[in-house]
Amino acid sequence: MSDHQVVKFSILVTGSPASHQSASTAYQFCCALLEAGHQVSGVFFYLDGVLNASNLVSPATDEVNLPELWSTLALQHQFPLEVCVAASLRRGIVNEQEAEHLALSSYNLKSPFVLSGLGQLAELSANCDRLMQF
Amino acid sequence: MSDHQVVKFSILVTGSPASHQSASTAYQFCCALLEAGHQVSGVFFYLDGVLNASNLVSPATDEVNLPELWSTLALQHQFPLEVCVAASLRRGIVNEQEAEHLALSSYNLKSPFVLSGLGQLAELSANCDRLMQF
Amino acid sequence: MEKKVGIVNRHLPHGQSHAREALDLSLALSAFNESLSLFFIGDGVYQLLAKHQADIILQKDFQPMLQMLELYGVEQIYVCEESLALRHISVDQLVIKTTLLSTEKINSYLAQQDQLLSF
Amino acid sequence: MEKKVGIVNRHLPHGQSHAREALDLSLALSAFNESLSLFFIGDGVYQLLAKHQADIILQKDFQPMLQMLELYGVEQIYVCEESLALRHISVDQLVIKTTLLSTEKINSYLAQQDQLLSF
Amino acid sequence: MILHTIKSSPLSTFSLQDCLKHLSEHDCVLLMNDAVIAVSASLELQPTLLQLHESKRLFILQDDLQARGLHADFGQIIDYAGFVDLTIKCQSQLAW
Amino acid sequence: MILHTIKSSPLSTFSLQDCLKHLSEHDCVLLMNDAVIAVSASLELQPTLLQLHESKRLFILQDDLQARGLHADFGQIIDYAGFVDLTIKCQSQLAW
Repeated sequence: MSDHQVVKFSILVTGSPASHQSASTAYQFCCALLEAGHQVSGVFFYLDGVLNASNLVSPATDEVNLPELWSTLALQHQFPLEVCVAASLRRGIVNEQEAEHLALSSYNLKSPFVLSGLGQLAELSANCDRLMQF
Repeated sequence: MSDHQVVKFSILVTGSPASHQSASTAYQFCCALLEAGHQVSGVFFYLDGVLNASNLVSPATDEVNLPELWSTLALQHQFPLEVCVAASLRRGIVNEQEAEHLALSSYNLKSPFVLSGLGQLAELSANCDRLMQF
Repeated sequence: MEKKVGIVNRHLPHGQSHAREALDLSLALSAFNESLSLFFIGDGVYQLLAKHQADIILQKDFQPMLQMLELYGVEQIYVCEESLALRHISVDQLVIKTTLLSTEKINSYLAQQDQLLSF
Repeated sequence: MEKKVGIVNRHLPHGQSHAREALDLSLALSAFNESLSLFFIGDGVYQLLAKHQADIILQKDFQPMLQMLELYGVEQIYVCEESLALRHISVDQLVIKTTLLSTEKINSYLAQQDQLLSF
Repeated sequence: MILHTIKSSPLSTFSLQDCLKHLSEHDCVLLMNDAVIAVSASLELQPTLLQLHESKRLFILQDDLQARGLHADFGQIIDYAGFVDLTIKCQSQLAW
Repeated sequence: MILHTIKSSPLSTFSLQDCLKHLSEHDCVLLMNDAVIAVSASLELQPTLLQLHESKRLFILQDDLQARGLHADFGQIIDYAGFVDLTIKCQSQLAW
């Protein structure tokens, strides 16, 4: 694959934004590949990575808000942020529909993150030139 | 200290309930010490341990709901579940007051967990015979 | 042509959630991808050791789900021989049918995959 | 009598949140406990190495907060000599004043604590 | 007398090795969670562990062994009640 | 040709050591996050790393070195743009 060709990346994020650097690294990698003219097919969040999708994450003002950064980047470059629903429910990340279904008092999935099945990861794996895990 | 004396334990939990066994181990340790006639002065949740305090954690029916187990045990034996507020905000765990203060759309701190400062850990450290970290 | 995807399992079960969530992922991917290979290396070989009783430590007993791999048509399951030996585990103690490979052979199979996921 | 509390720092900074959150905890505890000791062992010694620039990797730059330990009256700060040597770090590269100790001496100080917390 | 608790695999992390460096004469070691494999796999650290076992200072949490289908080749196996007693017998705990 | 990425310290975990066991002839290794200390501390693995360096297959993420106030004694230092190029040059990635 030539360096000048546009390459489609799918990204798998497995680390919590507050506890491991790997989520930040994934974000910085996405920024760099977009800057180089390549594309993000989508980002899939699994294991503790699903915690990147919380709209309740509220770091101090001198700290980075990674859920916010992901949202902005995804909206700007029009790629999906897919969050594994099973991994999310175990970790207390729910959308409005799941909250209603499970009779929970509230929900906390940030927009434009969406809850998806692992089938979406299969699709991202099929529709990319490079799959990267962080 | 004799084995027959009542011993007061303070417990520090630093692991996420869905990703590390250590949170379960802390819970099982608490059950065992109570069964042996000892006391829990309180449990303090720090680092990823604050995720034990989410009321949105919804494991499958054949899985353990650790936030629920902590709540039940604490109510039954009347000990506090203190959650570090700074570690919580970074990880998307908020109570009603913080949600209002930060203009967040919802809150997810489970009752009877309470958000506390690290000073509460100092107090638990001072008021116990044994401090255990998991 | 379908991509060859390899899933590398290298963690002990139960202490962390990697083993269990990697199995969920393997089973899910197998429905979409028929060229799936599973690798068990290092501490990952403990996932296959029989007679787990995860419920006593309040963890999900996912070992019965390993049987579903065959049902779902996942046949390329490779286990590192050296990793087993170092851990005093013999092949008849494993709960599913696997292919034992030397580290060298594992590496050449890893090199053949288009994509790798590691847990 | 006030309990002697020791906080053991053994992780690299930035890759995980241990270093940063242990420092928050040390500063907070120092307000309630005047018998606080800090131990830096293993990879924990990297927390004290000068010239961090954590902002470029989107992490909190907590190194300036280390200066507050002195302000808060935390004076028992022990660093493992062997850990420094293995990592080619000399004492003049450290950002705060510490006491260098051999592993053996560290162990005898650890034994004197009533409570230990480890990050 | 410190109770050192180890929770991660000695074949994946240096926790056990680092702990053994910081062991004082009468300290005890408890292997729990993934660390229980230390008494069933081949480790370079085995001679040190055997010495600890001989001085009755090496403990293994039964529930964690059983949960993983493992048997201990040496060390004293204790349940959670024994774990609680051990923490009372020791002065402090250091979690690795 | 696999790009092996290591993120944890070789003095705290076995990730780098395990990775090196599973390296094929033309594979590349990228040290990032806490793993960057591998090129500044004393490691038993150093001879292997030096060999990798000589065959131009050892890379270190600059941002992670700089963030920790470290310098590399050997290895090829790359920024995020170089990281992206490297993933394109290699066929697949294995995260340790």
